[in-house]
Amino acid sequence: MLVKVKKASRKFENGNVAFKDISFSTKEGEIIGLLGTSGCGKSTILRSISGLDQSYDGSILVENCEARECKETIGFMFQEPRLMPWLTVIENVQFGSKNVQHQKAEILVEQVGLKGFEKNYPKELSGGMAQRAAIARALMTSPRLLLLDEPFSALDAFTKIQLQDLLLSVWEKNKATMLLVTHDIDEALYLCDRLLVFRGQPGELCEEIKVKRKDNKRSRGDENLLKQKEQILSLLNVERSIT
Amino acid sequence: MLVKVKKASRKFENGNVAFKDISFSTKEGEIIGLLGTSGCGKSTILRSISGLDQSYDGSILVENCEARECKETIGFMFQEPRLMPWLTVIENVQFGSKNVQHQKAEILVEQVGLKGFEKNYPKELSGGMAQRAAIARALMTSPRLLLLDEPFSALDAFTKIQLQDLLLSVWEKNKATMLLVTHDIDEALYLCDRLLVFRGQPGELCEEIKVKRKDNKRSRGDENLLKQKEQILSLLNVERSIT
Amino acid sequence: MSQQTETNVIKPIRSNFKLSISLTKWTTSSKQVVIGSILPITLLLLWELLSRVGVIPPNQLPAPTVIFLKIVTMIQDGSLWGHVGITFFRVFIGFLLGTVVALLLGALVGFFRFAEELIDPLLQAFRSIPSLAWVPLFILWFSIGETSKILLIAVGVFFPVYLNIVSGVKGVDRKLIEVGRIYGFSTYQLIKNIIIPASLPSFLVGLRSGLGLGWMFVVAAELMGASTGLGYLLVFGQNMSSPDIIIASIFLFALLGKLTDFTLKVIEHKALHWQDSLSSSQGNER
Amino acid sequence: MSQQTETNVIKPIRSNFKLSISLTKWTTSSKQVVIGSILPITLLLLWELLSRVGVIPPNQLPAPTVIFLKIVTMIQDGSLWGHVGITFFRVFIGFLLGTVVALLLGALVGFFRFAEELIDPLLQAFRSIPSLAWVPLFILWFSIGETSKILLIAVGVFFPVYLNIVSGVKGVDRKLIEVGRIYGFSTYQLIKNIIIPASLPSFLVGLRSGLGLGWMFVVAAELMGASTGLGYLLVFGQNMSSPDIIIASIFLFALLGKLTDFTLKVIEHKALHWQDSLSSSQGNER
Amino acid sequence: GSSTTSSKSESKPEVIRLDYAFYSPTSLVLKEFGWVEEEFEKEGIKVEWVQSLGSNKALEFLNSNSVDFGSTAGAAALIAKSKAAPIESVYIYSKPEWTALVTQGSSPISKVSDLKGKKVAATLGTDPYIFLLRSLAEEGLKPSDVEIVNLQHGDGAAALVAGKVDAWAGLDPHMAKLEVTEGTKFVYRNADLNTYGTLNVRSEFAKKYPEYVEKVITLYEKARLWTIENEQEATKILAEQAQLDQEVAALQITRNDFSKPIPGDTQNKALTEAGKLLQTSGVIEEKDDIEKLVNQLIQPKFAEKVIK
Ligand SMILES: Nc1ncnc2c1ncn2[C@@H]1O[C@H](COP(=O)(O)OP(=O)(O)OP(=O)(O)O)[C@@H](O)[C@H]1O
Ligand SMILES: Nc1ncnc2c1ncn2[C@@H]1O[C@H](COP(=O)(O)OP(=O)(O)OP(=O)(O)O)[C@@H](O)[C@H]1O
Ligand SMILES: [Mg+2]
Ligand SMILES: [Mg+2]
Repeated sequence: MLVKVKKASRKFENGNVAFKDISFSTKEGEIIGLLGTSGCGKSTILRSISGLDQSYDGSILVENCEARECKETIGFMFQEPRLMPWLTVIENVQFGSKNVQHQKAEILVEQVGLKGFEKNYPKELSGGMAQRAAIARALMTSPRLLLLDEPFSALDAFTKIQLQDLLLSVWEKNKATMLLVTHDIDEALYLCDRLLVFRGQPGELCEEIKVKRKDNKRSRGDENLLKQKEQILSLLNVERSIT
Repeated sequence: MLVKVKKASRKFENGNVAFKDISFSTKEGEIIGLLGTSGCGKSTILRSISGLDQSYDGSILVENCEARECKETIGFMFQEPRLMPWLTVIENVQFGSKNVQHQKAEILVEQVGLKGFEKNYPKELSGGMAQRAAIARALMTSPRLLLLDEPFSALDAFTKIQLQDLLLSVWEKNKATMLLVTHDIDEALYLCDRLLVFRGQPGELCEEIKVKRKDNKRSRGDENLLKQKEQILSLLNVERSIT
Repeated sequence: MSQQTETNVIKPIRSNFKLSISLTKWTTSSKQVVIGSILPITLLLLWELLSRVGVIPPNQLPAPTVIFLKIVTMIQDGSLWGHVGITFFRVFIGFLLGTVVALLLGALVGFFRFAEELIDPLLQAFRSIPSLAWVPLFILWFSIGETSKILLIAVGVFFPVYLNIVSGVKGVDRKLIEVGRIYGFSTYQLIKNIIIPASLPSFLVGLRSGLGLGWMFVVAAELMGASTGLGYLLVFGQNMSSPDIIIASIFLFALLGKLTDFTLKVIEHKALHWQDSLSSSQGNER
Repeated sequence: MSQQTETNVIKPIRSNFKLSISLTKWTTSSKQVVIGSILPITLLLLWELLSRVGVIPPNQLPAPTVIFLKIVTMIQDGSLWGHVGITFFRVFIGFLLGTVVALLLGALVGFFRFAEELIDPLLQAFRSIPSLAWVPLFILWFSIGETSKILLIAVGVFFPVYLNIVSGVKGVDRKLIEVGRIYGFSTYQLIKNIIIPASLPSFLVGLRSGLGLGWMFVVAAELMGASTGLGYLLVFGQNMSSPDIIIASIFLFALLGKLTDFTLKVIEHKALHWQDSLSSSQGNER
Repeated sequence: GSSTTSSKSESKPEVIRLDYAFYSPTSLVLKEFGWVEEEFEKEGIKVEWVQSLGSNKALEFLNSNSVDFGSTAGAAALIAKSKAAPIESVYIYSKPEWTALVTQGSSPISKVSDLKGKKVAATLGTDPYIFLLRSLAEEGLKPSDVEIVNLQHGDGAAALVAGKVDAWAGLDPHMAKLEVTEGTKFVYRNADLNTYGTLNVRSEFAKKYPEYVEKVITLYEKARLWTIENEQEATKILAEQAQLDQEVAALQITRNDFSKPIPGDTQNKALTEAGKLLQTSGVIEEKDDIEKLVNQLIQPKFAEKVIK
């Protein structure tokens, strides 16, 4: 699905401004990374695109239809797990699927490493486990537009890598358009085709970076990525404060 | 404050075992990093040390007193922000302080980059902003034992570095003992004196690593750290899955 | 897909708001008053019409105008203020008393398992004793003065407030309580700083339920030797077969109940503005 | 520091538990029954004693044994089952009816702002009309058969359930509702899959409050031409100046109310085991 | 023998609804023996019994078309009539002395004038209340000379026993009961100030089915005569139904005079007097014409036709 954001802003009732005059657009099946300092409006952009936040100004088109009126099913993984506390892990993963696909749910639960915890309630999960259950839930419906808000933030390096690859393998199958908010630059460079870097409060789009890869193939060891990482870090003003 | 854990285990009513037979101890004013795969019991260890989870087996001594009976004030930053939804940012930061220290609270709010958001309610904060408010709250009371559960997980690289340095500067002042759970190996190596690496489910302590630094001074560019990073990654079984 | 239904649902609301957002705040709330009056006024008109046509015989249910005149007469001869005033006073004091006791006991029972096991079963048994049944006992114990009336009303108020507090306290998120534990809060501090604010929504519902019951218990209370009061007026009307007095007092009950409840509702709205919930998000989206 | 107070608080509970953990589950709950019986039994003994000594004159408040004998007599001549049975039946049907209507209206009002503005003001006004005041109106509208009795009880049940549902629905965490929105849930799905489970704690309190009111309204209901039922028995006792009948019926009210409430409490416990709250964490820690 | 030769209406009611009340022993007898059912069964008319706990309830039922026949005190019926209730008093089931002024056995109060400044319990609008007002008036006292505490009958009895009030305008069977168990004494009694037990019928029913009104009165007559002849058994029926002690029930029965069943001038006079008093105390509105109301209320024609 195509997303086209044109001069979009969002001002809250209490005077906070989340983002201002943002414009970008996606290609079909593209994976786009959203990077930016904390509080610069990344989550709010995703909420606006998803149609949950309907009070933005400007225009946000999803498949040529204004986001606040769009009726397409999309996938959204929120910044918090948002599991239903009264459902077990497996029920949570199936939550929202129109038809019961028990087998698919079980496979996904196993893929995110929660086998054996299917019958646990959210209060019995660790932080990372809850996040993984939320990832499984987001992947259940195979939507054509997937919004991911810091999906791997509470995971250790090892688990993170496994789930990044899981995400890619799912993407290989149906080539959904993905918007991914992350603070992990390595992750962004490994997964995304293009990165949008935001800055400031209210957030503004300050740079668009096309990720260049050797042979156009994803590889964690790719040396091209290293250079781009430095570029991004400098964009985010990191260098200055390193002692 | 000294923490001494001896053959501690924790089994939940539903049969889950968080950790098993864990023993370690801290020195006064040491900063210890806890690393491990998701769900291996790190948060539960912190909860046991803090006295919140009283049903562990084995012995956990805090300042020579069994943790479940310990009455010392400690600081704990939870894995989630846990802000009181009915209090504003500044009120949340002051929450729990015995005597009102308005000025200190304001300085801390500024240091974590929330100036201008003092009067916002938690529902009006972004994920990272809520986490920063929680950090400020944990630092308010200047406790002699500080437990931090993934304190910087929702922050971008730039903000993260600032807050790491803030944490160090606070530590310089009163040299509190700190236990820090993190998934960011660079962070662990930069901040900690010693790292405990856990593995498995139930989690077991598989390695203790003393961080060696050039001239015993903290520096992000330190080349010694790079080597140790590789060692840790291999411990966490990461290498195997890198393509 | 079915998001369609949803947008249909939310839209009229939002567009209503668009209309009124340009007007002042006062207008918004006056618009609410207008919408809220549609049903009562329709019902009143229908009733008046049916009475005029003769479908409803006046000896059974007098027309609204007749009742209105009755109330006007009572205002003119001054007796209305006596009835309303004393009943209002009794409900108010009884409400305060019942709430305070419910707050103390409710916090105790919600917080301490032992207190719950000790006290709660007995209280739950008392809860289903009807107001009329208390009357002979209260006359016996407290004679027939104001005390017994106020106490009886307090009993009515007590139970819903108590029940909601206990449930509210037990439903407080463990995560927040643990924050207090870490700061070494005493039980009192825990209750004051975490439990009460966190269970406030539940507490406020309890207050509103309790106030409603307070008004209900007035009639039983005023069976205990009263010579003024709305409940007295009601029973008087029943004993005198005067449908106009009966309906007038029912109307006054409804009016006063509505007014006091409205006050609580405003407080509720003010006190819960921090809630990140359906109601507040609707507010945001409008 | 003040954590001391806290540990003091939790310890006796935990050590109690240690004592009973080795016993079976049945024993744990029977231990609760024992603790819960301490107060009522003490009160009964005191009352019996004071009656025997003569402090409480028997014509005003007969001794528990006298009342017990009265109940036994009623059991033997079979009249008790008639009274209890019919009242139980009326409360049960009225409770079902009131709850269903409250559920529908409550969900509507809690969810749609327009429905709230339209219906809620009127309902809130009705809420404070005492049960006794409804009696003449109900006799008028529905005559004096079972229908009017059951409807009156349903009215009593309706209000607390309604109030709690509305507040529960409005208090549902916006975050969870948004999850449903993302999946394109229809309003019906939203209510069924998110709003109802999330507001379940509040709903259950409403049910328990409502049940209590159902029992209270029975007396008023059975003023409408009944010749059996506990409420009738109570009024009968009052009209006949038979304190033993009065107190026996109060006792039966308490007993039945307690039993039905206990059923709801068990359901509440079962339905809310997923809650991560004070009560469940106490359970964990024991 | 009831002949329906002069039937003005062809139709018959599907169901006849009567009330029974502990303050009307004849209604209990009637219900106990099932005579009404027996009579109307032949015609395929159903019979329903509804209990009235007091005059106010009986009137409420009559007013809302919940019963066709209701037993009340005469004055209560008059008050309702003044509020346009469509009822007629067609039969006198007894001349009861069910109310009097009562005080504790040890009380120094012995006559009505002693009540000045004292607390007296009564239930507003009921016969005892009217009795209290009339006894005070006889002594030249105003209602404001005593403190009238409005309590339901049972509560008033309890309050008297507990010493919370000085006197009580009592009602049987409470009054009889206190007399037996507590040894209370009368301050003042006067059977003529009681306003008769009247059987009322809804005007609509009387107009539509006059012969059935007569039939019911015939049945009441049967019960009345039986009661006079079998006082012992009547007492037993009352005691059983109302769960009273034999002694109390006997006392209540003896305070009923079952001799004059046809409503007429006596009742007219008594009610007119009561009505005027109620008018001065504001219960009946000033503008109402008491004599006209009483004439409309008391309809002896049915009883006169049946009872020779
Ligand atoms: N209340 C509970 N009841 C049952 N099991 C629990 C409970 N809390 C935690 N667990 C289990 O204990 C284990 C360890 O949980 P813990 O939260 O300590 O993990 P963690 O190391 O902090 O993981 P993460 O990095 O994902 O936060 C998990 O397997 C979890 O399922
Ligand atoms: N409901 C709200 N009311 C008022 N202000 C809000 C609200 N939600 C968000 N904001 C403000 O909007 C800004 C952007 O918030 P947002 O959650 O989009 O940030 P973010 O980029 O996701 O940050 P993070 O990386 O910390 O999650 C913040 O300044 C925040 O204070
Ligand atoms: Mg965010
Ligand atoms: Mg954790």
